[in-house]
Amino acid sequence: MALLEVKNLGVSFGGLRAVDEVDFHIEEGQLYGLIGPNGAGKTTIFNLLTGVYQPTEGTISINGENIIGKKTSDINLVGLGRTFQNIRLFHNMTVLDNIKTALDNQYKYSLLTSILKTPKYFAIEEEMDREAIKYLEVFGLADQADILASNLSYGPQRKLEIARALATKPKLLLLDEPAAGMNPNETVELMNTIKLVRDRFKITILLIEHDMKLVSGICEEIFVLNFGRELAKGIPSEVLKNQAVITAYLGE
Amino acid sequence: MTNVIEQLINGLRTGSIYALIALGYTMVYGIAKMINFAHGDIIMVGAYLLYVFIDIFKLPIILSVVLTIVMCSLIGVFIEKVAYKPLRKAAPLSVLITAIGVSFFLQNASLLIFSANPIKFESIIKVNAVHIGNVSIAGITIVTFIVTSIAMVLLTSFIKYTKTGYAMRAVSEDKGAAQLMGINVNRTISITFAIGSLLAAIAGILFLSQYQSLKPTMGALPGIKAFVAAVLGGIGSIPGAMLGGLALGVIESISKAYISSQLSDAIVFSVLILVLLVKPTGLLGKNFIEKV
Amino acid sequence: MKKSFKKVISLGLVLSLMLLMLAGCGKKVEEGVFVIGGSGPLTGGAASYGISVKQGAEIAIEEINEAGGVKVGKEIYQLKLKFEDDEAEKDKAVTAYNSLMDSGVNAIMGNVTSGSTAAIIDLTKEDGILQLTPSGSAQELTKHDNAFRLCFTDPFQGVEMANYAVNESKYMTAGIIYDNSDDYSTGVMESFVNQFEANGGTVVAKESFVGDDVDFTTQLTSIKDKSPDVIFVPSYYQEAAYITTQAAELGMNIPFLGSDGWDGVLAQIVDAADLEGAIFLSPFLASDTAEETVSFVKKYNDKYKAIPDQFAADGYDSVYVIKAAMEKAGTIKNADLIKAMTEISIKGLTGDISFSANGEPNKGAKFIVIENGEYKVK
Amino acid sequence: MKKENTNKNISKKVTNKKNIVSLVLIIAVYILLAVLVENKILNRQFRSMIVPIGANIMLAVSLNLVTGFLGELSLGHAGFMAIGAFTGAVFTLNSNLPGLLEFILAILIGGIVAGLFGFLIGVPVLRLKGDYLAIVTLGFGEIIRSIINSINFPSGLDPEGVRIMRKGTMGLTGIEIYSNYTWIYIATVITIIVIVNIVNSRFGRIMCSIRDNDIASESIGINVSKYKVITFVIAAFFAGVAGVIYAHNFAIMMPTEFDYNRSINILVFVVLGGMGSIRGSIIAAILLTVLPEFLRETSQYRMLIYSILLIGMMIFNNSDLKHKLIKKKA
Repeated sequence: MALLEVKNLGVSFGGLRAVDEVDFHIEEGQLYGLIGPNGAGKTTIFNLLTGVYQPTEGTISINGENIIGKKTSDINLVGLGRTFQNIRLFHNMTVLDNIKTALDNQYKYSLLTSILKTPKYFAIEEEMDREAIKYLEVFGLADQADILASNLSYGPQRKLEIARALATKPKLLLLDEPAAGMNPNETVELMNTIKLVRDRFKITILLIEHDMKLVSGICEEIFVLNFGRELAKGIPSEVLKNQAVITAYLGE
Repeated sequence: MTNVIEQLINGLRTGSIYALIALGYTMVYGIAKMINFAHGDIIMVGAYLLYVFIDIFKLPIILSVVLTIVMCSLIGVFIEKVAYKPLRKAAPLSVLITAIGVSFFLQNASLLIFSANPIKFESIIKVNAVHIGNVSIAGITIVTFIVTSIAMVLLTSFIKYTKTGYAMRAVSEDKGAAQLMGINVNRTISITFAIGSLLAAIAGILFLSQYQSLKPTMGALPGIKAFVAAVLGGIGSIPGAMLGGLALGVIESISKAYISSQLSDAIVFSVLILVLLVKPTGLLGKNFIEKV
Repeated sequence: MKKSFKKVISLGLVLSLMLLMLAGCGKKVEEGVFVIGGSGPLTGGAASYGISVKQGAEIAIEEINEAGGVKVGKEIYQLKLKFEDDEAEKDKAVTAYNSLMDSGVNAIMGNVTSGSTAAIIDLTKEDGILQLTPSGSAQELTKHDNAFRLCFTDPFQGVEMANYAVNESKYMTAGIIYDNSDDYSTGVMESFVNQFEANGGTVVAKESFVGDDVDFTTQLTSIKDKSPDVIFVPSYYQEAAYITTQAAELGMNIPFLGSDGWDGVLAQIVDAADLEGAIFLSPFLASDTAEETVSFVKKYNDKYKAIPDQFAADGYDSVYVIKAAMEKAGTIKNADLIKAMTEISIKGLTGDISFSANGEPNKGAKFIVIENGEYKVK
Repeated sequence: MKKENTNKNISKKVTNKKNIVSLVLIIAVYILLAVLVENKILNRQFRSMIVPIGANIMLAVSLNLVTGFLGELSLGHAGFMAIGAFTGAVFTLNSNLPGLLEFILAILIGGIVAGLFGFLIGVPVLRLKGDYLAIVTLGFGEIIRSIINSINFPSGLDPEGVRIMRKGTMGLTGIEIYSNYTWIYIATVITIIVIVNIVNSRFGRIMCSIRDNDIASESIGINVSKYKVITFVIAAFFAGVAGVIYAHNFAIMMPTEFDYNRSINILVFVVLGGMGSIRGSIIAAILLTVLPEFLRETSQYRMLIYSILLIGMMIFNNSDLKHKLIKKKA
């Protein structure tokens, strides 16, 4: 049974029909691409998946469990982590604390423990430090653990956001244009990291990208969205040959 | 039944003053993104200026009114330049504290100059009451209502159609971007404060004509009530300020008349909280969906 | 380690601040000078009351010192006033009192508002110093034996006005407007209601407002609906002016009864006709033709460019009461001064004053009526 | 991986050392305070300010939790103080338990009831942001004062054993004076330690994450609403405790002492001290409580100078002059 099942998904803001009759499903461990021109409704789908907006019709289920109406924080607990198109880091906190905040649900301790600073507090905090350093090492950020997130340059900030989403141990990781604003070799390096993460953490990834060449290189299956509607979906090689995609996308 | 109508008119009487003050509040907030706590005290300054021009310098009324409005606008611009401009890049909260400092300063300065004893002042607006059936509406209430409506219409069209109005809206959207587009942000904000203080001066004149008494702390409570009205109507929205002000006046008088005059403050603020719970950005505030 | 080092620095800073506090104190007490200390609101909403008391007291002190000071036993003392600003706030009144005691005072003429007076009565009792509140009207202010009061208490006024309303003016129904956030106004209202009902009257409407309110049309309209014989407004002169003006605007011509806070209302109202027939209780009348009042009003007006109100008169009389106590006691020791208080009686601006053992003044109440823009003793 | 291990056991030793240093400091300051007060080195004026200063520190530090760490502007903190003060005072006036027990119970009850109201205000907090929230908290403070003014409080028995009922406006009198510099010192130190420990824990991180970006915080599984309410309840509890101790420093207490000016005053401490800096709040609370007393010599210009200083401090605080100074010093 598919990890993520989206049936007949649709939402309209006032008169605007932002997303209309979108169906797709993602299997466990897949690296699934969601592509389309700017303003096609990619981020809106992300916001519908994560409960930021409520869909007007359609269903979204993870491992068969419907998540419509759930709070964003509960959806994350069910296993759906995400990054944002414009970076949303905790800029006044250290890089390490950004990750430790994401680990919070796995290392809960009570208010009393933190007030009395019991040995349990120190033990858990140290374990969280070790765990967080592990995630930072994957993205090569371990040596910048103690600086403020706002002092990181653009590339490392993007990676930190992915690391933070990863730290919530999601089943499905939603990446919203992770390579946006990166130069070509930074992008290639990032894509390899994503593949490495998928294999090492055995995680399913849904990737938003508008760079067709990049997505088809890395994704096993892609879904092409145009003006909120499905244009095509399937294996990248087939989709690239689809006439509708070529005209809409490449503009011949 | 006439009692209900009378109480509603009483509500409009206070509400129209709140609305006029709220206009200045919401405009300064909408454009400079700042709660100008000292706005209430600029009303006091306007009232004292009018008193000085008419009772002490014995100038004719029209000249005194014009001078009061001009002086108040200049004072507003001066305050912005001295106290708020240096904090242009600071956190909004530090500007709020500075505004509180300015409000404190204005009150204590006028306390030193004019002493604490309240001063009586004969209203300059001699409009006799209008009688409909056995219900009468005081002249000053009608004048205030008309002036507030005109001010709102002028202000809205000024911001919508004039060049400076465009600049103001650009500054309120994004100061940085506006600067890049060649808008002199400092000049625009100064003009905003000038207009805001102008409105406060008019409110001061009408407030003084309605209640005919001056005191250094006379601006504090109306300032807070206008802030509540501006938020109730949707802070930043000019028609919202008008609606919020009138609504606040009516809620106050209905609660005092028919529920309990002792608990009226509690009732008024509870209504405000209920409204904000139903519509988190106030009655006419644009429902600001944070782009994720 | 760096973090705890920073903490040491900042705690050191705090300590040095505390030591700094030591510097600002310890002044020497001058010889042959009797210092009267006190505090009241000199800033904030109630500033006019504090400033009036201070100015009234200063006039009295000038008069006494010019006339050669106060003969106490064999010595002559000059009087000096140290009046601090307590913004009518309790904690500021306590710090003001303590700073006065640090700098050395011989008697306390204070404080002006009930709240900040009550805040220091236990402290003055502990120090055993004579305390005379010129204008604090809350009942419990004179519960200790060292505390005396120059003005009426709230309950006294409420009862007097209620008796006057029913017995003299034959009013049987009353509407009330009072300040629900002010202990003076509420105190007088409560005793008025009890006494008025005890005298067989009925209160048909009880409306309240909050301090600094300027619009009373709603309350007045509710009262107009019930058309009582009289409207009782225990408040200060500013609210009294607003209420009477707005009542006229609403076309009401129900007579008004006020409390001693009304003194000075004529100076606040634009059209004196709105006050026609209003009666209130007041210890002092600026337009009184008595010789001392005329000279006081003239001196006050020359010096402060304002007509003195009852607060100024209270401040003035308090200084003369303390002078009388000094002369009677023959020493300036606290205990003697306190004992002397019950043995003196002076003819002050606010009437003939003498004090009973419980610290209350026994002086007659003057009923004042406003007729064609003039205060007249009833 | 090697580097990371040593860092672990160092931190354990360091924290114990740090705790000892802090403990020694706390005791040392207390002894100094006791010496200053008992031998009357500190004059009466400043001795009478110790309890208000302590209360202001507790109020500033607890408000900093909401405004500095959670990033929500609260203009109604004095409302919680009022609840604590009146609840505690009514409890001590009407109970005749032995002194110490009665006061400790009053502190707990005052704090808990204030915390309860913190929960009540927490509900609207969840949906509102920025200035809308500020006006709701301001409104909350005014609602509390309006209710206190209008209800009657049982305040002990009169000589004949009849329970005296006093209208809120008249305030409460005859309150047992329990507070002294020891009580306020202990309460202030406990408040600071508890809040510092909360801030340096997962709760502190969550609060800061909500302040920096609540949408991102929600997306990594943090129930933002729940932690906002928790923060308001904690802050309200300590404001309530400060209220109880403040109330028992005088025999009388009036509702007028807890108006929005006091809430604004506390906010000034937090903002001037530095948002998110506990140490800043402590120093600002002390400085700004003492400053008006220092200005007593200037008599009627006192408040004028105070307002000018306030504006000056805010402008200096954000000026590049200050950044230059810091750069030179660091």
